[in-house]
Amino acid sequence: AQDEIIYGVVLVGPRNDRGWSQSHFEAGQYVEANNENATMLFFESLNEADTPEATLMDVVTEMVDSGAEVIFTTSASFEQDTNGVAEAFPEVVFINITGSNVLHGDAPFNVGNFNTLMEVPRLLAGCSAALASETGKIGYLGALIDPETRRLAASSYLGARHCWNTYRADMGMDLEFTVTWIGFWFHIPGFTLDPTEVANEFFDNGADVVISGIDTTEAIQVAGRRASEGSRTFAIPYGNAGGCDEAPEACLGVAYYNWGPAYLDVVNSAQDGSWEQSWDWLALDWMDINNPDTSTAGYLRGTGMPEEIAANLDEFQGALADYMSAQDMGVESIYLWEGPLNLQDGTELAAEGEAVPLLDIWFSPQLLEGMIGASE
Amino acid sequence: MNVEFLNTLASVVANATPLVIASIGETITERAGVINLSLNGSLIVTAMAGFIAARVISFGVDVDAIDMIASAEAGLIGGVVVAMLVGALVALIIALSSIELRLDQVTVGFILTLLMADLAQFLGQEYTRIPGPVVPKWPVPLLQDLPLLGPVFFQQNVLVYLSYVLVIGLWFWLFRTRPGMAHRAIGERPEAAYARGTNVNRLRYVYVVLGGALVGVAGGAYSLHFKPGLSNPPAMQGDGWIALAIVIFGGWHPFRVVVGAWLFAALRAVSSDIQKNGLAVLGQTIEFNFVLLNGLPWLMLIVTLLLVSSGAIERLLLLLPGPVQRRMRSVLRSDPPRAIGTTFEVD
Amino acid sequence: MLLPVLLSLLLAALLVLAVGREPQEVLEKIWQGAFRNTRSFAGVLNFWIPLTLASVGLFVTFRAGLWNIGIEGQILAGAIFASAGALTFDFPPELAPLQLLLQILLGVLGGMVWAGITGALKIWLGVNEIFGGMALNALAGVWGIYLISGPWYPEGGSAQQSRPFLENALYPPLSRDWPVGLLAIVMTAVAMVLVPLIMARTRWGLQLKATGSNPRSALLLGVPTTRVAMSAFLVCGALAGIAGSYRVMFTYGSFRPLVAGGIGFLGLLVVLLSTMKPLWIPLITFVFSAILAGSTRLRVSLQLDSSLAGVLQGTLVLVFILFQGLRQRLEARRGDQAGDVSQASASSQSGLTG
Amino acid sequence: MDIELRNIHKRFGTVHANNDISVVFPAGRITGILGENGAGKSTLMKILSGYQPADTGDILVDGNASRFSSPEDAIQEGIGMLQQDPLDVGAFTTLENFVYGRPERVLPDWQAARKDLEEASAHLGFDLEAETPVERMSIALRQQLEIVRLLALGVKALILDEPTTGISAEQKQTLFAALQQLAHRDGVIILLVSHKLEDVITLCDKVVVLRDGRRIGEEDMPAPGETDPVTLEKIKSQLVHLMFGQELGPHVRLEVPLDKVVLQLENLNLRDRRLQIENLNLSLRQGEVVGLAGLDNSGQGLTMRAICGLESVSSGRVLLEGEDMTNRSYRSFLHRGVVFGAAGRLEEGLIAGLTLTEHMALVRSGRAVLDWPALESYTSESLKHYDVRGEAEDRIEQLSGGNQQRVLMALLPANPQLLILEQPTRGLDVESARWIWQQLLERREGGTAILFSSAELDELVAYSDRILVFHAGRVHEVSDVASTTIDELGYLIGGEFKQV
Ligand SMILES: Nc1ncnc2c1ncn2[C@@H]1O[C@H](COP(=O)(O)OP(=O)(O)OP(=O)(O)O)[C@@H](O)[C@H]1O
Ligand SMILES: Nc1ncnc2c1ncn2[C@@H]1O[C@H](COP(=O)(O)OP(=O)(O)OP(=O)(O)O)[C@@H](O)[C@H]1O
Ligand SMILES: [Mg+2]
Ligand SMILES: [Mg+2]
Repeated sequence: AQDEIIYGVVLVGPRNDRGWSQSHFEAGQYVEANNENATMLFFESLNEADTPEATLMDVVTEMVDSGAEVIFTTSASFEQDTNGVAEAFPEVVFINITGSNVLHGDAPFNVGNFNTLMEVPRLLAGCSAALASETGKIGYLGALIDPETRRLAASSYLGARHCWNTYRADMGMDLEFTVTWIGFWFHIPGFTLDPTEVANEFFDNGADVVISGIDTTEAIQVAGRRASEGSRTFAIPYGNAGGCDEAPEACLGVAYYNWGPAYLDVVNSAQDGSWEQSWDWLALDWMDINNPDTSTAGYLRGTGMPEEIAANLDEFQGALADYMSAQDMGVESIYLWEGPLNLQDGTELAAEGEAVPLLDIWFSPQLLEGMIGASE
Repeated sequence: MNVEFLNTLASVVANATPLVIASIGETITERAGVINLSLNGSLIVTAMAGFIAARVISFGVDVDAIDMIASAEAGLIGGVVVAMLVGALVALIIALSSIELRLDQVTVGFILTLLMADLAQFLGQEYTRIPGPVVPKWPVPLLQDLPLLGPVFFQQNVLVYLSYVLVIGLWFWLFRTRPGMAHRAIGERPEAAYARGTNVNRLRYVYVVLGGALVGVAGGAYSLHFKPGLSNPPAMQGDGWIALAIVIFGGWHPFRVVVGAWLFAALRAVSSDIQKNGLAVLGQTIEFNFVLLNGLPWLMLIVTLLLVSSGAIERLLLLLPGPVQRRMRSVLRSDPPRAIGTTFEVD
Repeated sequence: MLLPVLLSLLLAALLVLAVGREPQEVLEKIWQGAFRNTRSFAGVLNFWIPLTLASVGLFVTFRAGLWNIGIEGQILAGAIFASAGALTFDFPPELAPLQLLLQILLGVLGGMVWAGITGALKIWLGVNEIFGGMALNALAGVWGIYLISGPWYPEGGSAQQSRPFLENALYPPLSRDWPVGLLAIVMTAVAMVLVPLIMARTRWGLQLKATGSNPRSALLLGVPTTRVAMSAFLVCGALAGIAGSYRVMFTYGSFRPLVAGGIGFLGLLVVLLSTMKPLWIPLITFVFSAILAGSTRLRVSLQLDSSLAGVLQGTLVLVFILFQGLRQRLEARRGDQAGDVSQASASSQSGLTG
Repeated sequence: MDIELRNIHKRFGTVHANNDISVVFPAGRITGILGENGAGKSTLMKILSGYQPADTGDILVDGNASRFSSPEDAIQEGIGMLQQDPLDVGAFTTLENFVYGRPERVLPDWQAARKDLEEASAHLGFDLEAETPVERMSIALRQQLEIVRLLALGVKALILDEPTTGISAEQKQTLFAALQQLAHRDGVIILLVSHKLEDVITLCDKVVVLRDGRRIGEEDMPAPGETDPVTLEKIKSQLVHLMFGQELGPHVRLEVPLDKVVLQLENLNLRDRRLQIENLNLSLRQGEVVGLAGLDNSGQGLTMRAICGLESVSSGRVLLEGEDMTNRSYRSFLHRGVVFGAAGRLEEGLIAGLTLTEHMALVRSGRAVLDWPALESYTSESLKHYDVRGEAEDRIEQLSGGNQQRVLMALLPANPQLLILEQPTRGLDVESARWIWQQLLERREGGTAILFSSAELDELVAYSDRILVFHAGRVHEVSDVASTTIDELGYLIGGEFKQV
């Protein structure tokens, strides 16, 4: 018999964007489903363009007014404002995803950050791309350039390179991994490149798999359309478990977030007053990476994935899990963020055999050597 | 010529298609002496209407449904028809307010631009980011095998072919047929048209609505193929303005209009290609900041309008030999229809 | 005058019912959201300030017969320039007012530069201001995104905004319970009173009107038409620049690429609605701001899409304009002035070629 | 066929434009319609040709009553009108204009049409070139095209509203010859609306005179070829009397001593889309009046505008009292008292939507802050002085054309250095034209130099000290106007410089 709790979720995009914002909205719903005393408030599309009249402060004020005790501000673009708001409402718990203020130590006591090891699903995404590709050309649809987007692109590349060299040696050619940045997290017509057209170009220029690194689903749309027209094209959407739905037959898989469990922890701990500030890089469930109750990110294989590659993907996933879970599952263990690794300009990131420290990954200064595309 | 390049050209032609259809529609409207400034909004709202119609027909009202209740063709046809009707409706508002109420066409058009965009987002929210029927590719028998031309122009879908037909058709209509003369006349000198027994305002209704309907087709073309589905912000945001500019750049002549549209599409392709490979000038490649590159099409828009306003295009006429001049005159003439934006009244 | 307002309110009500909500419940929420307490009221003012500044500026350009659609870009340019100041200067506290002034002036400059380019394109190069403006809006946006992803990229953060401005780079708030920039309110009030006065009483105002109505005649009557048209652009740009500076130097406290947020377009609607009667402008902008700011509460509690407000405003203006036309036609019918075939009356500065 | 009008009435608000007009137009006759401005000529003709319905009254064609609801109806009945500014489409070629409006199939038979066009124009001694775009053709040619077109549609009655304005003597001869041929050989009814007594007298068989909307008289004209000046003068004064109910004393030139040089053009070169003018030299003294003759678009307009900074000068110099003003802005000319008056009133010169006071404020107030009451009374004053029928707070477009012209005069500064006027009396009747010239000549006595263009040869001869004749950019100076006849001038306009 615990007392009621109201929590707010502030989304930067529409709740049905099939990507980033939707995954947070669903996390909110997950809490409601697993804690009968919890009720969600939410506010979608809080950005200067869609809602010029409202700031985070306005929205939070309204939410607190309606009784919210925990508020999730679900975009790095809320990172700064969250601090200010948190000072104004010290009695409320704020979680900013995916900020790092807490890490830097310049966040008020009632602010927490968390992020998840999306890098791992990305490795899997990259691997399946390499396994499925017949042309050896993979396109990566990048958002804007910052450390987060760089490390996600780099992870995809590492996965792809590994599986290409390990399982596709017979192709007898080098993998071509190209990154095109559109300029923002989603398509702002006229201000950014049009992801639809960028994806089309990848395919026009011989790529047969496009990995999406943006909040929205243009890549899978285009792949699906081309597939329906008879060409062999795949995409790997990003962010939301439902990412494949727009074109299942062309979907190799989706690297998605599953914030629900983390949200639930926060709400519960706030409810019983046990919440404490922290900066968490949330773990995945290595035994069952797609477990909705235990794994905070996952890689869901798409119906479009050719089954012949499944075996290789399993093997790679197993080896990865073996390393990450730090317990022996009787398979060789692989960790791809491991030397020898060079940055795009050739400077060494990690020497032979040594692993790249998490924080160096977090603050990736450049793309990696071997990737085609701008680093800034 | 390598296949990648042909693919890129084909994509340019494809990506330009909605622009072509929309600008042809606007050309029809403006040739009749009326400006439909609402293009940007019309495209967005018709894309919305077209997609929802197609989706509902093929999948039913349930937005989570994944299996079809009717054929994709049925949905597509229904979608395009609905898009046309909505486009025609918006245009009708402009025609009425201009012809009956003598309101400033630019004012009404602008209000509609904003209103339609918001309306589209409001009514379309449930249907954003869900799959719907997509206009399939349909290579033209025989023609598709032509060297070079085939892969670029004839391995596309019906919408693209429609754009070809529209361009050539409108040219023939305007410059070769008698009703086409009346069409031009009501935009150039309505009094003269009236004196020759043409019912100026009735024809203006017809052409404004027709033009609007084509804008609708363009909107549908976006959501049913070129930028499939609905998204927020709408993926064709801004293209309406470019289409309007293309009409001017095109000197209200279908041939120049289509060139303009292809030019813009090509430019977009180029600006993301430069991001990957840099710009090769005289051997050495210049790197560009990839964000700033996104400004290129807009610079281009200004430049093209400069070309027109400075009379540069028309000066080409003077360089040509006499007989060719006569042929090219209608193409290179950049004057807007004389009576554009004005109302016409008898007594 | 009243009829169209009522009609569009009716339409609005129907729309709300159509999405399964209670109109008067919606109205209540909006009212609470706007006027619940001083802070919510401040929220209204924070939107009213830039909207009014932009609208008053647009009143000037409309007077000169110009469709300054480029105002969005001008607001953004103002924001960019002001932010440049905010990110470079760091004056000691006693000189804080000076820094504030400098930044505002930079904002003004930015707006004027962007408006100036549109004006130059229009006046000397014959590029219609609607298209020049549209292009420059986008260019300003691209530039903004470039700045946050490059020069103004906040170290370690995410490339979606500049680093937050320091205290002394912001408009000082009136008080804790009144989070609104007093200085900005004063500037807005001055603008909304002074500009109409100047329009009505000075030769410049008259010359603007003349140029707007018929530039060729105006020139022959000794009006320096190019100078006048350009001045209209610059005045509007200046006001837009202040609006932009307020967005970044108070509302957000850092630079973001989309700060203009359609305020300029909304301003165009406001002026159309005011039918060029400047005294209405601050009232209309106030109502609009209240509805928008108030609807935040609406959305938290009732989950209505943000576009609803836009739909309502659009319908309001459209219906109003249509009614206007209808009234004029009916009056014309009554005072039956038969026209003449050989004179088709021009209803708009025809053509979009320049 | 023949046409009869019975008790035609037409009101525009309070104006009774046509008041119980009855008249017969018999076949094969050329009838002139005369009357002062606003007499109701155009209205009557528009009623007859279906552009406007009459309030009451009948139109009888060959005895049976017909009602026209559109020009098309009228043409069906065989009545067609040639407007003063021919109703053709500039962007079309001659042939397209000819074809458009014919009962053609969706795909016109261009070859046949071209044949018809060429035959018809040959038949009337016109030379129309099928492929030339109309916007490149002179008024005269466009008139010819319109006539050919109407006849091809089977018109048996042809109405011409002021057709002889702005065409050369030669073109006028061609036109008149064609009209006579049509009337006397083909039996077509010709109706000629004009302000030019000479034309009416030489061409018409009879003349109908309107005043204040009433038909107040009819005169038979002497047989063509009548040359005796005495009889001609007699008829003229009769007509004038009918038109204005009074005689107009003959205009006497008074010589004013020419003073120092005001304006000097040194081998000026001008160019626009159409034509270019080379090595134009001119020096204009205080109080001198120089007329610019020529068909429209022959260069007068370009020259006048270039002289005061409204068009750019490609080379050469414009000197104002010795100071080089080449390519300076119009306003800097204005500051030195050089004022340009354009032909179109509401297009160029006056501002629809502004009140008379606001107009006055624009030109008179040098102060930054306006003193409305003062301006108001000042305006009322000068409105009285120029007896403008209108109030200070009226908007300019509420005034009639004649009154708008007066307002323009009122706007001129008291004693400008140089007035450059484009067709200052266009469309005005003899009396109003006289009034305008009184105003101008008064200023001239104050030392103002005047440079004006006109399509009316008699006006040019009557008021100019010197005349510059423009033809396709070439300029020919006529220095002693006194001994130049209107016909000679007419030929010069046509480009036959040798004949003089
Ligand atoms: N159409 C006109 N006809 C006669 N006089 C005119 C006309 N237009 C202007 N003027 C006179 O010519 C002079 C120049 O006009 P204007 O008032 O614009 O110059 P200004 O007072 O010096 O203005 P500014 O200070 O902008 O230069 C004024 O004295 C004005 O009265
Ligand atoms: N469409 C109209 N609306 C109102 N009044 C009109 C209209 N047309 C003509 N009038 C008025 O009717 C009267 C006769 O005009 P009309 O044009 O027939 O005179 P007119 O003899 O042709 O004069 P002009 O010699 O200047 O051509 C004038 O007072 C004119 O102002
Ligand atoms: Mg002045
Ligand atoms: Mg007349």
